[in-house]
Order: sequence, then structure tokens, then C-alpha cells
Amino acid sequence: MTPGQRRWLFLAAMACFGVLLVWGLAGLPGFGNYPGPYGDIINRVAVGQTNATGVVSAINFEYRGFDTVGEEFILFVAAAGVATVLRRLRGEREGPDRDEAAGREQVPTSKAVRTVALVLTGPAVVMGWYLASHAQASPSGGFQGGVVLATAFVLVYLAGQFLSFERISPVDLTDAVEALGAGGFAAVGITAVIMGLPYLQNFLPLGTVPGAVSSSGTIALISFFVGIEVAAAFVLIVGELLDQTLLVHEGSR
Amino acid sequence: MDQLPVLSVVVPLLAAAAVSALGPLLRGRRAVLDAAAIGTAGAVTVMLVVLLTRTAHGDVVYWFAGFRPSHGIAIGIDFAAGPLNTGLAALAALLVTAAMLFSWRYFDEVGTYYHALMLTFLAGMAGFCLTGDIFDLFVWFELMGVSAYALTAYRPEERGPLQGALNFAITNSVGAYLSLAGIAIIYGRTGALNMAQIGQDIARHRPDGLVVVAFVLIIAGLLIKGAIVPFHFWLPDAHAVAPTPVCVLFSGVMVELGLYGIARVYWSMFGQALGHRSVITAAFLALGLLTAVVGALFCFRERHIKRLLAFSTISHAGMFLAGIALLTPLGLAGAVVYVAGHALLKAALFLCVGIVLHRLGSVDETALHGRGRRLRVTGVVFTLAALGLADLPPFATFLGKGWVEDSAATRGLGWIIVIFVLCSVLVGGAVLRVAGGVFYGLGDPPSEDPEMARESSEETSETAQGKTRTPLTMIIPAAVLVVAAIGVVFVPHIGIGVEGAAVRFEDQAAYNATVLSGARVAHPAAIAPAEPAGVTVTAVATGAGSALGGLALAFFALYWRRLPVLRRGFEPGAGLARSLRRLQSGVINDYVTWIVVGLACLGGALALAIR
Amino acid sequence: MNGIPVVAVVTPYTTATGLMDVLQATILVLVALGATAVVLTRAPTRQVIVLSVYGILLAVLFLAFQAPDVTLSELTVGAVALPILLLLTLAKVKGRQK
Amino acid sequence: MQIFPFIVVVWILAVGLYGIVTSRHLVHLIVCLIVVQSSTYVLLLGVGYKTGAVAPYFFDVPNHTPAVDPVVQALALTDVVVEAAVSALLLAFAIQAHKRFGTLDPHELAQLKG
Repeated sequence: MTPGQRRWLFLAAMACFGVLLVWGLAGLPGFGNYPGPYGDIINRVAVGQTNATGVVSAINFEYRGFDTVGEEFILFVAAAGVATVLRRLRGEREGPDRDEAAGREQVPTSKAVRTVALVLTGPAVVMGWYLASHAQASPSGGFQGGVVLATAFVLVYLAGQFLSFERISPVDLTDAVEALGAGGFAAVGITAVIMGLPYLQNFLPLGTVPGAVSSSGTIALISFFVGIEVAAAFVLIVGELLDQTLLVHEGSR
Repeated sequence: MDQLPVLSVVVPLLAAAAVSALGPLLRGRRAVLDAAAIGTAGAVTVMLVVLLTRTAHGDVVYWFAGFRPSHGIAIGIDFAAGPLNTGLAALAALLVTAAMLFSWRYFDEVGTYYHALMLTFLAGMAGFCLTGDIFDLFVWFELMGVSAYALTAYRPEERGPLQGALNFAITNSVGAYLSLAGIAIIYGRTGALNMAQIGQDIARHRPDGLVVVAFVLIIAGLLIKGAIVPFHFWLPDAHAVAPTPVCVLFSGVMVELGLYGIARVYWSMFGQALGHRSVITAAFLALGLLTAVVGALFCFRERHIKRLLAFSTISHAGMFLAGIALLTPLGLAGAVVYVAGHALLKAALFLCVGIVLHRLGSVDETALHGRGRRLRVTGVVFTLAALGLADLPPFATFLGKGWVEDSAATRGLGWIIVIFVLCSVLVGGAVLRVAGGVFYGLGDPPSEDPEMARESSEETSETAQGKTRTPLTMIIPAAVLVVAAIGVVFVPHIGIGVEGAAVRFEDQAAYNATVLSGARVAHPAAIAPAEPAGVTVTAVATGAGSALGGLALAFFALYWRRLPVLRRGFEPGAGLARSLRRLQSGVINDYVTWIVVGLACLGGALALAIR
Repeated sequence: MNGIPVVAVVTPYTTATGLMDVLQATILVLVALGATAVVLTRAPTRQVIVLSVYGILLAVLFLAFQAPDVTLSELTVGAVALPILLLLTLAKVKGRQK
Repeated sequence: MQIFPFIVVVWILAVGLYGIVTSRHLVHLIVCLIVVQSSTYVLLLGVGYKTGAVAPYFFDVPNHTPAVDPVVQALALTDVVVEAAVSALLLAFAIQAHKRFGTLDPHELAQLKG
């Protein structure tokens, strides 16, 4: 197909498909009229059952916790896949570079950027940690916390270039930490199985004050593992990509 | 409490995490890695088989974190292990075990990620089969998908795998997002994610636009995964380039899981609401038969052996979908046995191709002509599997297809037998032609097709070349799988067992009761199917006929150049195949366009008929 | 209502609905325009910037949909993490084209 | 306001697919895929919205305040993670493809794949 033919074929098909979609969506109860019952029931019972005041976290880490197990492993696999695709060719650094994009100058980071980045690293770590450990209380959780923690590592890169980034996040260690995060979550679930309970059942004491850091049993624990997993996965992915951009630079030296 | 459903998913996940965490320590100790992966996959197979025996007297329903439904409303996620989906998961685990056993000596060099990815792939497939929750289905679908994309690009130093993985990942991601949109729409109507609960809810009203559109969107991702024309374009691109042990899983079960998903979504959610109208049979039968014919034509024209097997998978997927589309227990039972037989045989065929690649360093039929004579055992296994693929009794394929044909005849659709036999002859003929040419040096090598030569010019070198012997761990799995494909037929009470399971699978009311109120309904002893499954004369006749036809076609393809009456350069069906191949352009933009076109047509047809 | 004056009950925990409607409709229009802009920006590097803006628009929309959790994720992923990944990729591939 | 948000969803989906179909650069195409996925977030949160309800957090509001559906928000969160994971993997493929092919135009990739 030529691009022109393809465009017209697509537009014709998409017009039909779009009409179909609108026809289907017109059958919804209308915006603002969520009919329930799933969410309404959980809103009613979640705080009492889990002692978590953030109902979304209660769902992610308890009611539908098994989805999150799968989700963490999707991220785990993506990081492993990125590493597989990009890492196997380390040999490229030596010898004549087959790389098509080689030969560009490295732009040094300006002093201002370094300073700002260094200054921001601390708050990023603190905020990431805070988010990862307050899943049960407020809009936050392991995932957002993990990404913010990973950002701290990227700031370290900005501040000190790649060498220190690699020193702070050696690949093998990051790998192991990531696996620990994903595996830790799955293992929390298995602990319940060993205790004769259904997988992922909340087996820890729920605490007494709803929404406190130590409340809601396994929710907090799982959120912590998710935070570790996500941070490590992102550090791994960003690290591999940085490694690639660096490959260009080394090739030009 | 029966913990087997969850263990069969979590154990491979934990093993994957462990393998990855201990990776640096295990570097240089391949044996430990391989043993761990083979052991895990084997253990999962055993767990699923044990679970399968426990489902005989009713589905095993597992509620995560103990959130059982009250008053018919589920607030947690459930696994609903019935005989059919557990059996499919067990089949997947068996093939992963065989593939891991095969890769033990196959790859000269392999990182820890390979094992971790195979294990997460297994977990994704098992979770996808067992879950009874529509969003959970999406999650495992994605895990299965992401693992598969990464495995396809496992040799990123070559061009083919990257391009194949990109097309694979983009088309399947588009499909997954469309499915998710469908899930959101049906959730907006019912406020439920449990399939049984959704089915119960939407069955209360006449089907309207929302139900039709949600159905089409949800199966969009599954049709793409199931490689149904016109959603199939990614498959040959990906299957031809993935490492051979991975191809075993792609062709053997991953595609079939997409079709299982369609059956599951239909029979647990939409069937009752849509009222099992004849338009559904017509639409899916048309898609299935179109897929079967297109796949078979491409298959016969192909010279790259892995691509040839990939197209044969498309053809078979079409026939499976046709069996499911009949909406009868016997049709579904036939599709199930057909899937099992096909999976075992196709896996064996891919393993044999892997051995050929290992020993001879090529997968090009023309280049390999007569070079496989020394691989006697491999040749025998490959030929037997090829005959099985052409439905020769007593391979399980003939039984499964026979049931589908019986059921079609009862529904007054006897004519589809002609198409089935035609496709089997073409596919069987193509694979037998490879067997005769490569392993026995019969006839003349097929002419160099310039386009084919371009496609297979880049040698897929997964292993260092010039191996002088075939390790036992490579040939034994293939041989065992072929024997198993015969063994399926001789399982005691296979007919009543599978058909009883199909009756239960299609009994939506019973499924709802089992999942939502824990009632044990369907008992196999009480099931008296309207069309009892058995070995009929027609099945034996069409099966043997297809195999003979395939043999004859293979001999013709190998020897026709020596016939005086035909002029040289004549290629049967070349023109048709050339214009079809122009559609298989390899351009991802085209593939996504066809997805939208296919959805507009399918959705439009269903909408006009059901409105 | 038989003479009893109808008073809209406004608790401290709810937003006036009329205002919310306008807010949501405006952001929805902006999001639709943003998506179009992302797709129609063909130069990859510029597109990343537009994507980042689109991510922020989505985050605001989610806030208006009363989903602070998703807002936070969309901000960290859609507006920060993905653009970083994309820019790194572009830095790598922006060499000469064959 | 009854169906308008859902029409926006269809628009985002259609525009994203249009971008994929007409894209001549893989990174652009991956961004369009992200746009396609973003339509599912809007749809999910749209179907779970309740006019006048609060966010599903009961830290500083009484337990029985009407709140919007938390389930779709949990699903959207999962969806965001999936998006990040798939995009990262696709970008890695794109980097490697650029190294092997020297181009990121899907047409040229198809011709050069060998």
C-alpha cells in the first residue's frame, strides 16, 4: 500500500469504527452517574476492613492485589527485556563501531545544572520514600514513590555524569534489588499461603489508627516492595539507555 | 484449601525473580540455571495436571486474599479452574518444560534473562488461562505479551528479530489497549469485573450497542493474539525470527490462548446476552475459514521453514476458531483436542527445525535439500509429526477435526469439511515436502524464489555452527511430544471427558452459580451430550484422506519438474500468492490499518445483525 | 415541593457541580487538542515536549475527575519519566539517517 | 456533559491510531501508541466518576461521604505502569533497530529486514 492509499483506507475504516464506538458509548449511564456496585461497596467497607484510608491503595495492594503482582512483573520483564536488547552488545565499545549514529561531541553539563541537580537529589529521595511509605493513608504509593526515587538517581547523573551514576547503581546490584522487590511482593503473598490462608491475605496486625504509617498490615509492606521494584526497574532502564548514549560518545573519542 | 491454582502462577514468578537476583552468582554455571528453570516448569506442569484431576467434579474457584463474593457481587479476584482452561495451562507448562529442556544444549551462550523471561512467560500464560476476572485477564495477557516481545528480540544483533519484535509488540499493544477500552465500557455498564457477574448482569437486558461494542473491543486483542485474518500479519514476522525454543511456545500455545480467550469471554460473559445468534456463528466461521485458507496458501508457497510452520499455525488457528464458532459442545471439544494435538506436533516440528539449524546452520528449504540425510532420527520424528499435522489417524488431530466436522454436519454446515480437507492437504503437503526434500533428498529442490531468497538470506545463527551430533536432550523432547500426540487419542474416556468439559464450559448459568455462590453444578456423570463424541468412520476417512492427499501433493511438489507435460517455471498458485504477499508487507502502518479495517467490518456486521 | 424552599446542600467535602462541569469540559477540550497536537507534531524532539505538556493536561484532568492517585502517577510517568526515556532514545538515534 | 467525555475518548483513540498509521518514524509511532493508551485512562476514570463526589480518601472526610469509584483508579494506575513498561521496551527495540538499520522509518525497516 502507498501511504496515500493507506491513509484513505484508514480514514474510511476509522469513520465506521468511530461511529460504532460512539454508538456503544452512548449506552453508558452518562458521565457522572457511575452506577456501582463494585466501587461503592469498597468505599463503604475498605476503611473498616483494612484500616487504610486511601481506598485506591487498598484496592491495588489488597482487594485486587494479584493484579499488582502481575503489573510488577510486567515492569520486571520490561527492565529485563531492555537489558537483554541493549546489553548483549557490550563488545561494540571495542573495535570499529558498527554504529550508524557515532561521531558526535559530548556536551558537558553546565555548573548550574549540576548544582540544581545536586540540591534536588535530597528532596527527591525524601519525597520518594515518603510516597512509598504512605500508600495506605493518602494519594501515593509504591509506584509513584519508586519513580520519584529513580528520578533521584537520574539527578545524580545530571550532577556527576555517568561514572558516578554507574558507581551508585551498579548493574548487578540494581538487578538483584529489582528482583528482590518483585519477588518480595510475591513472597508476602506466599507467606499467607504458608500460614494456610488464601494468597495475599492480610496476615499482619492492622494497627489501631486508620491511615497511620504502621497501619493496614501487608498493604504498607507490599507498597514498600513495589517502591523498591519500581525504583530499581527505572534505574535499570534509564541506566541502559544512558549507557547507549554514552556508547556514542566513547566511539567518538 | 486448594492452593494449586495460585501456586502454578506464583511459583514461576518467584523462580524468575530468584534466577534474576542470583544471576551474577550463577554466571558461568549454566547447569544450575537450566536445572532451576526446567525443574520449575516441570513442577508447574505437575501441579496443573493434579489440578486438572481435581476439576473433574466441578470448577475449582479460588478467591485471592479470601474476598469471597456476597450476594452475587465479587469484590476480589478469582481464579476459576475448569477442566478446559486448566488443561490448556498444563499444555502450556508442558511445552515450556520441553522448550527449556531443548534449550539446555541448544544455546551456546545464554544470559540469565532468558530463563527469567521464559518463566514469566509461563506464569503469564497460566494466569491468563485460570483467571475468572476480566481485568486480571488483561494483566496476564500483558505479562505474556511483554515476555514474548522480549524473547522475540533475544538476538538483537540481527535485523529480522528486531523488526519482528517491533511489529509484534506494536500490533499486540494496540490490541491490548482496545481490549482494555472494552473492559472499561462493560465496567461502566455493570460495575463489575468478575466475568460471571458481568455475564449475569448483561444477560438481563436485550443486547444493545454497548454490549456489542464492548464484545468487539474485548476480543480485538484476542483476535490479534490468535492471528485471525486480517489481524494476523505480525505472526509470520515474529515466529520466523524468534529463537526456535520460543517458537515452540508461540505456535504451540500462545496463539491458541488468544482463541481460548475469545471462547472464555464469549461463554462466560457475552454468550447469554447476545443470545447465541446464528450471525455469531456466521461471522466467526467466515473469519475462521478465511484464516484457514489464507494461512494454508501462504504456507505452501513458503521456503523458509520457520515461516512455513508459522503460516501453518495461522491456518490451524482458523480451523480452531471455526470449531469454536459452531457454538456446540462437540465443536468446542473438537477444537480442544485439535489444539492439543496441534500443539504437541507443532512443538515437535519446531524442535526438529531447531536441530536442523543446530546441525546444518540453515532453515532454508532450498539450501537444505538432501543435506538432512544424516539426521535419521530427526527425519523420522519430523515426518511423523508432519503426517500428524495432516490429520493422519491415530494422531489426536484427526480426532479433534473429526468432531468439529461432525458437529458442523449436524448444524447443516457439512460443506466446511471440504475447506478443512483442502487446508489440511495444503499444510500437510507443504510440511511433508520439506520432510521429503530435506531429510530424504527426494525430487528436486524447489526453485530459488528471488523474494524468498531475500527473506532467508540472513542466516539465523542461534548456535555455533558445525555441530557433529545431536544431544539427546534435543531429540528426546521432540520424540516424546510426537508420541504424546498419539497418546491423547488413547486416554480412557477421552470423548466423554472432553465433551463433558465442553458442555460445562458452555453452561453459563452453571459457571455463574459455581463462581458467585460456590455451588457445585455440573457433574460429568450427569452430562449426556446431544451429539456424543466418538471415533466415526467419516473422521477416520477424512483424516486418512487428508494425510494421503498431503503426501501426494508433497510428492507432486518434489517431482513435478520431471513431468514432461508441464513447462518449466510453472508455479501453481503463484499469482494469487504474490498478490497476497504484497499485503504481508512488513510495514507496521499497514498492519494497524488492517486491524482497524477488520474491527470496523466485524463490529459493523455484528451491530447490523444484533441491533 | 409544596412550598418548602429547595436548598442545594453544599458540604465542605463537595465541589459546586456547575463549576466542576465547566472546569472538566474545558480540560477535556484541551486534552483532545493536546492529543491531536502530539500526533501532528512530526519532529520527534519537539513531540516529546508536546507529550510532556499533554501529560500535564491529563494529570489536571484526572485531578478534576477526583483521582489524585492517578494524577500523581501521570505526572511522574507521563510528564517526567517517559519524556526522559524518549529524550535519551532520541539522543541516541538522532544521528544521520541513511 | 452526558456523553461529551466519551466522545473525547473516541477522538483521542482515533487520533492516536491515525498517528500510528501515518507515522514515518518509530519514536513518533511509539508516542502515538502512548496517546492511544491515554484514551483508556480517560475512559476508565470517566466511567467511574460521580457528580459531586469526593476522591476516595477517607483520611480527613467522614467514612460515608459519597466518593467516586476507586476501582477504576486502581485499574488506571495499573494501566500507567503497563504503559511505562511497554514504552521502555519499545524504545529499546527502536534504539537497537536504529543501530542495525540506520533508519527508523517503518517502510525502510520492512525493506531492509533481510
